[in-house]
Amino acid sequence: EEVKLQLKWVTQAQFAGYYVAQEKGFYDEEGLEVTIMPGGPDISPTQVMAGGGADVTVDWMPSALAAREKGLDLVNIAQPFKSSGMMLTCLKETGIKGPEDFKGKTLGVWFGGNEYPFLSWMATLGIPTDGSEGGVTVLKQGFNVDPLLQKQAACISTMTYNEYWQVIDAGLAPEDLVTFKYEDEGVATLEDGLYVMGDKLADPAFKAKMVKFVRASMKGWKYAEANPDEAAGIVLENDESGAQTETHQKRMMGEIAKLTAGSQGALDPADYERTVKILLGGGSDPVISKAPEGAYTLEITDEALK
Amino acid sequence: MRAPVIEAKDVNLIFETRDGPVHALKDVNLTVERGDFVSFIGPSGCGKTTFLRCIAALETPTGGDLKVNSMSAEAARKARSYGYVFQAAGLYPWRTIAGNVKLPLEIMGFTKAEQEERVAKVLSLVDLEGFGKKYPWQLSGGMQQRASIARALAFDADILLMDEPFGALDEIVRDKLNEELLKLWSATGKTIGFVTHSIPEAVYLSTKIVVMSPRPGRITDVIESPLPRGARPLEIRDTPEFLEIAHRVREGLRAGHAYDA
Amino acid sequence: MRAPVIEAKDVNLIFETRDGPVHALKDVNLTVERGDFVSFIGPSGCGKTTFLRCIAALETPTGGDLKVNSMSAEAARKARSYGYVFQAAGLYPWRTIAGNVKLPLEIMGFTKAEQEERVAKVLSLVDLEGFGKKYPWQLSGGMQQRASIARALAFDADILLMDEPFGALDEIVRDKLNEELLKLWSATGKTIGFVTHSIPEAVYLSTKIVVMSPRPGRITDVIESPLPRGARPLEIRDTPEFLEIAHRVREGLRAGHAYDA
Amino acid sequence: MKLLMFALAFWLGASLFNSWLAARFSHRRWAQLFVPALFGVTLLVLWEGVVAGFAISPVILPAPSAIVARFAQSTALLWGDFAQTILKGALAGYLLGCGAAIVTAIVIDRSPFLQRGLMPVGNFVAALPIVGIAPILVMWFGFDWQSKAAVVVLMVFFPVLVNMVAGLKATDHLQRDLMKTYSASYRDTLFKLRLPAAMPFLFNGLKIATTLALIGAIVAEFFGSPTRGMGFRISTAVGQLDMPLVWSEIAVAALAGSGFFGAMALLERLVTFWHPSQRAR
Amino acid sequence: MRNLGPILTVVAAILVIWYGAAVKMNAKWVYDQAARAGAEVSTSQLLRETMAQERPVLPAPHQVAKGLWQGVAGQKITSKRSLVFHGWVTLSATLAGFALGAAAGLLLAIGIVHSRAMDMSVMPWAIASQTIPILAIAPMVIVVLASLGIKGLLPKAIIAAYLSFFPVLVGMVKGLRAPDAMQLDLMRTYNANRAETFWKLRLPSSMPYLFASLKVGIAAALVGTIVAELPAGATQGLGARLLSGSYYGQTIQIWAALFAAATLAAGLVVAVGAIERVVLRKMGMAA
Ligand SMILES: Nc1ncnc2c1ncn2[C@@H]1O[C@H](COP(=O)(O)OP(=O)(O)OP(=O)(O)O)[C@@H](O)[C@H]1O
Ligand SMILES: Nc1ncnc2c1ncn2[C@@H]1O[C@H](COP(=O)(O)OP(=O)(O)OP(=O)(O)O)[C@@H](O)[C@H]1O
Ligand SMILES: Cc1ncc(C[n+]2csc(CCO)c2C)c(N)n1
Ligand SMILES: [Mg+2]
Ligand SMILES: [Mg+2]
Repeated sequence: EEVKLQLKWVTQAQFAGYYVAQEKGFYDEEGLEVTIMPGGPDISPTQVMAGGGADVTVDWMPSALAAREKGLDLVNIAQPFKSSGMMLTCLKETGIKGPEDFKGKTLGVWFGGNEYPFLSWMATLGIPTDGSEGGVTVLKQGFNVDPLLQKQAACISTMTYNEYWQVIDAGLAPEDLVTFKYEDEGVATLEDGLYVMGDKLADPAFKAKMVKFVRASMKGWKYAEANPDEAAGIVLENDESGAQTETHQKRMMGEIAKLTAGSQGALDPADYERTVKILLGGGSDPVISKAPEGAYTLEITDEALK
Repeated sequence: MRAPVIEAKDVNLIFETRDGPVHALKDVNLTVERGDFVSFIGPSGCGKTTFLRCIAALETPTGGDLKVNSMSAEAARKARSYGYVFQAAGLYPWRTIAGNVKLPLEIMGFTKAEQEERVAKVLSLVDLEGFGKKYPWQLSGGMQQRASIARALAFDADILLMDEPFGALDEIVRDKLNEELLKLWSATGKTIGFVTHSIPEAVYLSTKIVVMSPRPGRITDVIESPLPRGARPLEIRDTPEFLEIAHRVREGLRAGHAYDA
Repeated sequence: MRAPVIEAKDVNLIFETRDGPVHALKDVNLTVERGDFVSFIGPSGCGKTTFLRCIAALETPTGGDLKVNSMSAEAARKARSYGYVFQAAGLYPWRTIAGNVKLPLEIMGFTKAEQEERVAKVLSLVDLEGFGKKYPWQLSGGMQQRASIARALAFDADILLMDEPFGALDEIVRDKLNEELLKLWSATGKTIGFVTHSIPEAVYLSTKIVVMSPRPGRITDVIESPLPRGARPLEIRDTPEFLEIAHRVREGLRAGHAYDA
Repeated sequence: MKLLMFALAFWLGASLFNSWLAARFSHRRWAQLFVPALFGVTLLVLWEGVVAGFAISPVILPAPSAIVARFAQSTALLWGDFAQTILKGALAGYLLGCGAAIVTAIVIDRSPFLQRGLMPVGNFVAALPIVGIAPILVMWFGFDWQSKAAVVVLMVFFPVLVNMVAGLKATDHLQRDLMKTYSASYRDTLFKLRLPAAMPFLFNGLKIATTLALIGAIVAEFFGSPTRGMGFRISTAVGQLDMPLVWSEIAVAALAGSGFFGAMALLERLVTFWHPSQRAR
Repeated sequence: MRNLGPILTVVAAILVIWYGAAVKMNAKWVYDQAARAGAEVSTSQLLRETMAQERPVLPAPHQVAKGLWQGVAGQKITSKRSLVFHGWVTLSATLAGFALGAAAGLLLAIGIVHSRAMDMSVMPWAIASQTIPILAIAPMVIVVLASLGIKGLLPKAIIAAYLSFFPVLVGMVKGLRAPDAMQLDLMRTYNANRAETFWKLRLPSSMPYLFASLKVGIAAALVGTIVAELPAGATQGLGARLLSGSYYGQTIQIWAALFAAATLAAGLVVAVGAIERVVLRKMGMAA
């Protein structure tokens, strides 16, 4: 049986579980032939799903729910990531100590579906992001951490497992930086979950296939958590661009393991409710306008993790 | 009486331009019979080229009636009734001289062997044997002109239309080619339409000289030459008849210039 | 004795081309005195244009010595000693006819008023009054040629170099411009170098006829005309002296053609 | 399905009508506008028909009607993006890049040595893909329109330079010899002969550069931008699956590009009225 | 190779300017670091450190050269870290796209030259099509094509074709119309049909235009491929290499990939030029 998996980003340890499941033969054991398609900054996983280009995708919940409001019937079937790795990393020299210091500063934000957590956070803080008085200047941050190094922005978005370490590798010391984790600020939204099209779930065969897929993937994740160095090696093996480095991937795997640690794969409805609440609380311009229905199902994980 | 090859009745041609219409040909009447050698002479812009192009169906008269070989000019063109020598040589630069001469033969579906034979024949006729493999730019202007004449002669069209074919040549070469052309004409009985600026040339070659005048372009005089048909020695140019015709042509031309700028 | 304006001693010019060197001018010796009207005649490719270009310092001889107004040709060019009429009209298409005639005047720093005055004068000299505002492509070939003559006459250069200026014109216009040119020449005492393919034209105009021959390009004859300087009626062309000179030129030309292709 | 059939029928009918018009009225001004317009409408109808006929998801390819509706509804937003990307980024870069190219061409024109050295190297530099250069320039010139203008400068510089250099050489022998007979100065030759003669070539380059400027400015925004601009909007709207907005922006780009191109073509007509290619027809 | 001298001179000048710029642009970081460490920077230290940074704002030429060398010669060419490998991936899509685009441009040009209706309706839209930022919608195109089951080399080739058809179209319309009125009239006097006129007149006289536009077209195809490689899952090809360099701020890798791409483009243009010379010589047009 074939399964096409669309990743949210390029091949890296963020997706180690799937690569491990692939290389360790967990998918084979389930009788699945999985094709893993790396993503990139210009790939919108939701669009790929809409185009029927993949069976299942890794996406962040804010973006999935926003797409759902646009009429794309995306349904969460599993949630390997328990906690959020997103944070805002600021230069200490800019004088930022707490969120109240953001006003008047320039902040780098990822767009393309990843801006929602930030916008919600700013809305809860009551800071305008549209360039009006007393607000922050938002930059559409590119792929890398240069804006911080070049001091074009006071803060930039980083992931605990990736960009933060690029800043460190660039030569800045942790003491030079101030970080704000979304998790700590109480605005954490669910990241890397597995999503499929709702209409397909009506098909029992597809459902059965997804059960096998989730089961094998979670086995991969748990193996990766237990053997981070080997997992990083597998990721490197699968990186066709040849751009990844071993140190970086090993470290990333270590950080990723912290995020997946709390999850056996099943979505915790409480986390879901929290995410929805945060997204709804987006002030005048909320990410989603009403609480979605049927945006997740526990049937797959219930079956898979029996 | 021989059958008329070209029969123009009240031919008119008006070019619509941005600055208004240009009356290039006005009420042109002319009958050319089989085997005639007709020269067209007249000041710059009087419509010589335009009229020749009408005969060749490269231009369509806006009024009047023009028959070539008793059909419409267009039908005559489709029947490939004529060969045309343009004012400039117009050789295709990517073909050798032989290739250029061969072009109409290819299009008209001659066999390979026949193509070779005819090319050799006409190239020697215009004194270009040995230059077949050269490209146009490797020849002087006069030689290019001769190659373009060879190209028009290669397929045996009934009618030969030539627009100032000898313009770029010096007197000596010109005399020689005039003689050759006369020889060819009397040997084949072709009908020839010939545009020139040179009075002696017109008189020397023609059985009929058409004097034209500009603004609007029209025929002011048609002179039937009393000179013998067939071979004419170059010395004929010193005979009184010759000088008399030349005088008449000159007078006609001068009249055309009367209100010229 | 008048001072020599052009003095060529053993002038040689060899073009290096891919197919080997071309000996365009070989051992050319010529002295032209102030007020002379010198015609150059010879078959295609004999070096007429090349020699005229050497005088104008548009080409540099590879050997020999060439003085113009007792200086090097280059210095004479820098001193703006001559006006040049090219074989083709070469008008700038982005300028009107008046603008084209004005071009040398602007470059040589004439005042605006003087520019206008001279443009009007020379345009009427070549019968183009009223066409000043037209663009080159709106004129017939002959009119363009006349505009380019006007351009060379606009500034009063000592020496006038003309390369087949009347090639595109018909006999009548040509006769008229020949007369005008003679008038201008005798009125101003300019020195004129004139290339032509027409024997009568050369004889009618010149005080000195230079007959050239190709491969290698060289002077084969220099004929001093016994015809009167100054105004010559057109009828002079029927006098025995005229015909005799014409005959001599023709013979010279024919010799040049002996080994021609 | 019915709509698709209708679209196909419309397409067929319009094509026939267009051929008929083109054959009969090709020299009329109204026909020169009407024929391409009808062709464009045909494309849109066909598009609408295909989208409806094959029930293509609007998040993949929206129907033209949906795009028009979104366009009408967000004109203020589109105008702001247009101002940011086209008026600031593209235009500034275009003027700077083309100006620099023209000046450079004139300067190196005097030195064959520089020309022989610079042109191949310039050719090489021009081949650097902008997707690689844009992030670098954003890093150097910041997030706002200045970095976009810099990308545009790099993109338009070489095509204009090449054309201008070719144009300055485009005088024929005779025209140059004429200037020599006047012993004209370098300045005179430049202003009275070579610049006018170069204009048809220059405009060739300037016209190509219009579309390059647009593309450069938009794409550069993908690599970092303030929260406005056409490139920014396209990339974020894709993430939000707001395809009608994406296509509205694309429509703005196409309109602006065609307008820009048309304006240069018009200017070309005015400046090089004397060139044979402008006199034909 | 009389151009060698001038080229080397210009390159040398560029290198000098480049080194200067590298020092200047990378200095800020050196000073910042020193300030953070509370140290002073001497000039020699500055020079040394600005040219040996791991993530310089502007890498020094020798760093780029080293990156290139490692990418080209430092690996097995089958390795994922080999620029030859990525270059090959890009090259194959470029050639496929170029073939598609050139054919499309050529066919459209032939249609336009022979049909007034096509001339009037297609040309304005062909121009408009190029004002659409294909680079911006390439990701969508990839997705749409993927949903139609078109994957692998073809989507990249299609985007490359989209960028390369236009120069070919414009050049060939000009080229096929290059024959002057007299040359066309000559064909009419022979009553030659359209096909004969095309093969014996229009096509030969369009050759110089054809090759000029093919050169532009093949360079455009390369750009198209690289653009298409960014969203194609960022896996293989010089475009992916550029992008992955960007993610990790590996300036040297970006520059090395950039230069590899430019070299590839230059090579392709030279190759077209070589074909041009052969063809034109065969046709006797190499004056
Ligand atoms: N395509 C055209 N459009 C507009 N006017 C034209 C066109 N062709 C010719 N004319 C005009 O028609 C008139 C006759 O031109 P034509 O070429 O027949 O003259 P010609 O007698 O051959 O002159 P020449 O001796 O200079 O060759 C001229 O006034 C010319 O300007
Ligand atoms: N730039 C050049 N390079 C090589 N050969 C040349 C060049 N210019 C002229 N020639 C050759 O020099 C010779 C003389 O040419 P020139 O133009 O002076 O002849 P001409 O007497 O003016 O002929 P025409 O009557 O055809 O104008 C010819 O054989 C020509 O091919
Ligand atoms: C242009 C762009 N930049 C960052 C992200 C955000 N993002 C989503 S997953 C992930 C992996 C961590 O490295 C990151 C950074 C994005 N989607 N697009
Ligand atoms: Mg004519
Ligand atoms: Mg000459």
